[in-house]
Amino acid sequence: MQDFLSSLVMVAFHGLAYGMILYLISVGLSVTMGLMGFVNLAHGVFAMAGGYMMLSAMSRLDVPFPLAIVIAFCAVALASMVLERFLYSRLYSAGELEQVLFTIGLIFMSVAVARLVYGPLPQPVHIPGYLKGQLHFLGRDFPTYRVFLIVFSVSLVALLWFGVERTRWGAMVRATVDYRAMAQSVGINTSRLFTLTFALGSGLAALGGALGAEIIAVEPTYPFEHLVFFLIVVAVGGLGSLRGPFVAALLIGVADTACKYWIPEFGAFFIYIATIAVLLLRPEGLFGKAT
Amino acid sequence: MPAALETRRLCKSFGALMVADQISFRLESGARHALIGPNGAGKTTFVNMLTGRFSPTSGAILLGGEDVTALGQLARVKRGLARTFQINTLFRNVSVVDNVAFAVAEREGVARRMFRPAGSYHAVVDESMALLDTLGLAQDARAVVAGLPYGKQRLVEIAVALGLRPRVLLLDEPAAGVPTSESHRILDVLDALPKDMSILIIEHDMDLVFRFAQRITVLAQGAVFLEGTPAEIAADKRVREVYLGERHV
Amino acid sequence: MTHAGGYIADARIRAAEWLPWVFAALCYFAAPSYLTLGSYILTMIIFALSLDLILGYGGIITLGHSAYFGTGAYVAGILALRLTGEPLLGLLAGTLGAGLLGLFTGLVILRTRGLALLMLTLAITSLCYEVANRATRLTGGADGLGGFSIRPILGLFSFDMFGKTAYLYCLVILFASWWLVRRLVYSPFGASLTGVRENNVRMHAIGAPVYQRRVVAYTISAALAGLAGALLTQTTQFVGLNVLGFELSGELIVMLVLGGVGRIYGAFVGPLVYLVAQDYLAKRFPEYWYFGIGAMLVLVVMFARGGILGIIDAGIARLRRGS
Amino acid sequence: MSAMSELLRLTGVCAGYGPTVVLEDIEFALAERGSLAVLGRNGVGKTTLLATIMGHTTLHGGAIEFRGKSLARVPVYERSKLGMGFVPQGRWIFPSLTVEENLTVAERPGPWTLRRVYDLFPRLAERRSNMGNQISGGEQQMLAIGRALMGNPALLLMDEPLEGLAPIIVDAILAVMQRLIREESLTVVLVEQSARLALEVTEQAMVLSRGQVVYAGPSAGLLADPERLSALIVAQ
Amino acid sequence: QTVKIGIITTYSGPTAGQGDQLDKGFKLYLKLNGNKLPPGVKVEPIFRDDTGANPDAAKRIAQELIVRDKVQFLTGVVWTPNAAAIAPLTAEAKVPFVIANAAGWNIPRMSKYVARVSHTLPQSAYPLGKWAAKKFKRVYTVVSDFAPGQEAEDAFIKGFKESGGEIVGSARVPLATTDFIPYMQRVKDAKPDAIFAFNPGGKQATAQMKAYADLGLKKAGIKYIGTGDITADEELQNMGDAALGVITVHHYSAAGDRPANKAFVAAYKKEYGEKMNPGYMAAVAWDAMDLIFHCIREEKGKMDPDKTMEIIRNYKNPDSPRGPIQIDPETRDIVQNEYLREVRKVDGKLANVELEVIETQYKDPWKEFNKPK
Ligand SMILES: Nc1ncnc2c1ncn2[C@@H]1O[C@H](COP(=O)(O)OP(=O)(O)OP(=O)(O)O)[C@@H](O)[C@H]1O
Ligand SMILES: Nc1ncnc2c1ncn2[C@@H]1O[C@H](COP(=O)(O)OP(=O)(O)OP(=O)(O)O)[C@@H](O)[C@H]1O
Ligand SMILES: [Mg+2]
Ligand SMILES: [Mg+2]
Repeated sequence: MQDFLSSLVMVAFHGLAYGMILYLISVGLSVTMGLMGFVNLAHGVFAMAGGYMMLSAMSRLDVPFPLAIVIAFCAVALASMVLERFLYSRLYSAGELEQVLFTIGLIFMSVAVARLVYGPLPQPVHIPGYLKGQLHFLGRDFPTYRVFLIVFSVSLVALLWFGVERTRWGAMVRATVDYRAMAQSVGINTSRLFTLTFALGSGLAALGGALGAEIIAVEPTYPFEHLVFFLIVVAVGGLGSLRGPFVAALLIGVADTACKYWIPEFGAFFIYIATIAVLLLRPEGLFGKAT
Repeated sequence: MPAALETRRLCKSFGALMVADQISFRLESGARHALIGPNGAGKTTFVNMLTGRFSPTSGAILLGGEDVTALGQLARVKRGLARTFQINTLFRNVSVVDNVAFAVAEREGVARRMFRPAGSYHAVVDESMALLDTLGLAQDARAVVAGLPYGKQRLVEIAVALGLRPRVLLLDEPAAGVPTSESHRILDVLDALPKDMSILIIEHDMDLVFRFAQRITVLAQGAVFLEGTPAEIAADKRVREVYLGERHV
Repeated sequence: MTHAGGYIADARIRAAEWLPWVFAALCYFAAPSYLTLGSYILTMIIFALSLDLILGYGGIITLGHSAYFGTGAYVAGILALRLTGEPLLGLLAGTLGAGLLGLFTGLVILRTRGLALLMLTLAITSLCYEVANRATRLTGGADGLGGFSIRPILGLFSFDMFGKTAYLYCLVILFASWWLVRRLVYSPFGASLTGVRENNVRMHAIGAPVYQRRVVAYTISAALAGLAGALLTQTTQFVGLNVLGFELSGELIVMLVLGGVGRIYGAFVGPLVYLVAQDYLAKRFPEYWYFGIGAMLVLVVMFARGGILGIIDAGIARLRRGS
Repeated sequence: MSAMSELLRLTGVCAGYGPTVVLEDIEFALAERGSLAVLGRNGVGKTTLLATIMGHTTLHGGAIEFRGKSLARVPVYERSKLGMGFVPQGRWIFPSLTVEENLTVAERPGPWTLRRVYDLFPRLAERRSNMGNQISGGEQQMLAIGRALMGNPALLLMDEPLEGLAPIIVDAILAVMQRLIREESLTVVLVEQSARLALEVTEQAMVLSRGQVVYAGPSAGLLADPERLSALIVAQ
Repeated sequence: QTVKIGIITTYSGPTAGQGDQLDKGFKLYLKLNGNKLPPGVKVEPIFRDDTGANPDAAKRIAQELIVRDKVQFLTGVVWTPNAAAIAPLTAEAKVPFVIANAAGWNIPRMSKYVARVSHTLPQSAYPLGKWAAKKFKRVYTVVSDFAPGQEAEDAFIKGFKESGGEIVGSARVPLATTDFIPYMQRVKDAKPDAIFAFNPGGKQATAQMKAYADLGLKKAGIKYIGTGDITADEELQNMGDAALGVITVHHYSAAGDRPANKAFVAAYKKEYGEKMNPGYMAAVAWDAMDLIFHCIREEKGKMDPDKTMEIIRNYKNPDSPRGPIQIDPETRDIVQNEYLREVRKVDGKLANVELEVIETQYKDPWKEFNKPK
């Protein structure tokens, strides 16, 4: 019983931590794809860029970890604004298939560029000493970095919720997606709004990529390899919601960890079966709006 | 003789909102019946329940005396029930004649055929063309719907429903968006329909309603408020209060 | 030159439609050392055609079509290994196997649409992948399935190392598939698929069994994908897990959209351009060929809607207007 | 009509969608507190005219001035901020926003507030948390008008705003409109299928045929001459 | 006289890092020894990308190399399924195929023209099992869930049990896993003496190592052992101090102090940068190329497939970076030393320090256990 309880605690904790990483990286996608309605399969590119930015800042410029995170966020957000202005913005009105083609093209290009610049191997991550090791409480050891991730993500979701879901900003983005011309007619500067929103989504991806680098290695094929997971989190969470992916990531993280822990034979199947089950019962996702 | 369409104590609620409140209604066969009422009274919802798009919370729907409450849209269409939509619901990127032909083909049961080219089903194509001709749309037959002016799209909306050769036709604001100067076209079309077709029309254009309908039902807040001949309705004070206002009809 | 069906469409085969076949025949003589690549392209064209049927005409976006391709491939492989290396039987079995899987999965997932459907297809492929990875006895797992040989076609034409037989075999099968898809697209069934894609609500209102139509289309498409998979197995005489991977589905979408969706010949042009470009670039720049492919995709999207055929259409339209 | 009070002026406007030209050589001026009815058969370009003033079409030639300022380079959202409100044909209610969000997203300070719009359309207040696509056709129309009012416009462009509304609501809206023109110096361009109704509530009228102006003058004149009116409208 | 060598490795996709190792080994050899040929003989390498475990692509490429480019050798190949798809072709076309990685034990049996210079997993996992039984009573195994993982698991358990050890649990980790925590937690809760691991190297290796450290398994006294893949030299520096003390068995370590290896490592660093360590695949690629060059020299550039195979079967190199190696004439598979290594710090950097030669001139044991009837 004691053993069971303590493994329960560990599963819950690790599941939470894993879910938070998923959330950090995917929440940006629920902004660009969920809110803005752009099928941005290249989301992982921004996450990868964030990871590389942070690692370069730390290893080449000797910047401390927190600053490197900020740099990663800002640099990627800025770069994504340029990309949005010149490329993405031309495709808002295009069909989703065109968006798919375009973003896959972007992935291909970025994979090659990343390989050229950083080589094919994953980059080593050196988190600062104070985030290494374990924290001891409840008679158990908890890896410090994962505790940090949990705290960070929870604050982020709170921030996003108050900053986006509760303000007119989210409504303005959704209005623009529904009827761009009408949104302009009520005074929304849609192109500026979209540029900024896109930058936010990409910046969040960068944040996720950078913070998650310790657990999800940064390497050139990153945007491809984890795409399925980002999509699952967003789809299960529900499009157009920022809390949805949070809950979905959390559920997936905990359930996946539990499954791997108790029935490892099904480790690989679980996430897909869960996705199928959720989407058959609630096609619009856990928090999505039924249409 | 059973009514062409009948509802018994039909109820529907969206959450706490009661949109249909014990509606018992008869559409006699061959009738020209209008359903009017304030915005949000539940007219469209009522039609949606009749066609099977929404399922009622309680109550029964009878089509030609047969209880169809549990049947899906498809089965009801097969039994001769067709509708038009308040807001155009067409195959926008397809030619006008195809819009109609899709319906004709479904009715004729050829739509699931896989081998001969669609164009070789001459009966379907000819019938669709003929139908468009009677609606004055022959010239636009090959045009893509999305490129037509709104008024013409409204006519296509009716044409698609007629392609099903319904016994009962439900028209949800067919004249909305059509200039008054041209709504007579729609009226002409409706007048020319076979006399044994039973028609229920929802409309806010009172000219059209009073010229067309033999009976009128007023719906308010989900419940039947009044039913009567056009004269009775026009004369009713309460109907003026909730719906007609001071306009002369 | 779009190929939209419907009741006023002219379903006769136009002169230009013979071009691909002439071209394919010419390739056989002109580029004998490229026949293996050629067979692969022909196979992928069949696969792309199967996707075009549901994506271009039925409006079903899927990231999981490799589930059916892979099923066809494995069924054909296992049949050859365990029972018989008779090729036509293998094709039939692969087609049926994939069609059955398509039917069952379609029945389950086609009640949904949009992103949910996309994710369901993705999850199904991933599941199939994991199952095949696990079922080592049957599939060889990650080591792949090999060690079988395919008998001569009709007992007459045996597969050779230069891929001549394989190429012609693929070409014949492609021709049959094309003919089938073309009939389907122009048939009333094809027209009703367009209706489902264009307006689901109206389709219900005219009494069309929408769900059933979608399932039928999906099943046919899955069967065709299985045919392509079985063909790949027979021409390479090996099956690897990657035939079930979602990467393959993604690549397939890219190829089809690149060529042009919902116009039959997009499924011809897309795989051809994509695979030839990949072959060329991968040879020149083994490490960085991705960049070239990516740039090609981005440019195509930037400069035209409707893929390569869309560009050609636009060009022809401009010429007409000019003259 | 003094230049001071002139709100909108179109001179030689040619416009359309992309390369296709729908409107040709449109000329008119509208004073503050003015009201203009735009009439014509289906497809003559009424919607295109309003969309052109709002900035949604391609302007091929001519000039549009708002309060004496050329709108040539002014983007749509700026026009809205300058005081133009738009009720589009087909309503364009944002389906993924609630009724209330549909209103607040357009909010700008001024006499019109959420309160006042709800007072005008009590039905909307009752449905405030329904999604934009979960309300009846007429309610959507009310919402479209309410949304335009929330921006507190000086010029209201209304494209068939009365379509699908119950007669009693139509009367109410027209009454409000006239009151606004009088009391809050609103200016209105009204496209309406029922010519009689439109002419009754406006000062000026314009009849379009195939993208060209075939009549411009006082509304009362046309109203009094139904023969001429139907000749103008039917003529194609 | 030009001898064409078709080199198939993985340049793109998630496993490009491994292909990169092969590529670097090949290119280094060609650069340093490319001219050591009989007069008038030249070598033309043709590099092609198979994009990962993608047997149909690999087979297509091999076919093209044979038919169009008319290569006299095929080599490279990271992935077992790719090699398995190519093997029958080499028999048909009579093209010697020198496998530089793909380790599925059965491959050389598929064609008489296949020889392998790399390794098989039982070759290191089986002796490790026997060794581990002397040190630990209870072991937990965690391997990646694909064929090589299963082979490693089988071989280790066989060796371990034969020598009296007890397996307390086995877990197979999906290949796509990035988070090893749940599996390692399970291990921790089972309180074994040691954990035997196999993963395909690269980021998987780092992730598992991190999980091992983060969960405090080391502190709990659970020893981490495995085949050399889990501390592959190219990835080792990413793992940090967590890796210290990990015991592995493998055929190559960059830290090996044979003169031939020192020269190899020095050349490698000179070519690719001070920070770069050759992994075992780079060393094998080097050897594969050496074998091919040996054949070319013997035949003076006039290549005859059967003669080439004859030479290959009798190939011996006493001085490979990994020590003495030879090809087993019977199975055409590699015979090499297996080293017991421990991760230690050398000059402030992590290194797989070789402790002892655990097996000398060792053949793949699995073929002994599975002799064809
Ligand atoms: N999906 C829904 N969820 C919740 N409420 C709904 C939904 N659809 C409609 N309603 C509400 O139900 C009521 C009835 O709507 P309905 O469309 O039937 O009205 P109507 O009589 O057709 O009005 P109109 O004349 O304006 O078209 C409306 O008040 C509307 O807000
Ligand atoms: N988006 C568009 N692209 C191209 N042509 C268009 C577009 N919208 C309308 N048209 C064409 O422009 C012309 C004018 O259309 P418009 O919608 O302005 O007419 P309208 O007078 O408002 O008609 P209605 O009474 O039906 O609303 C029509 O011929 C129409 O086909
Ligand atoms: Mg209604
Ligand atoms: Mg209009």
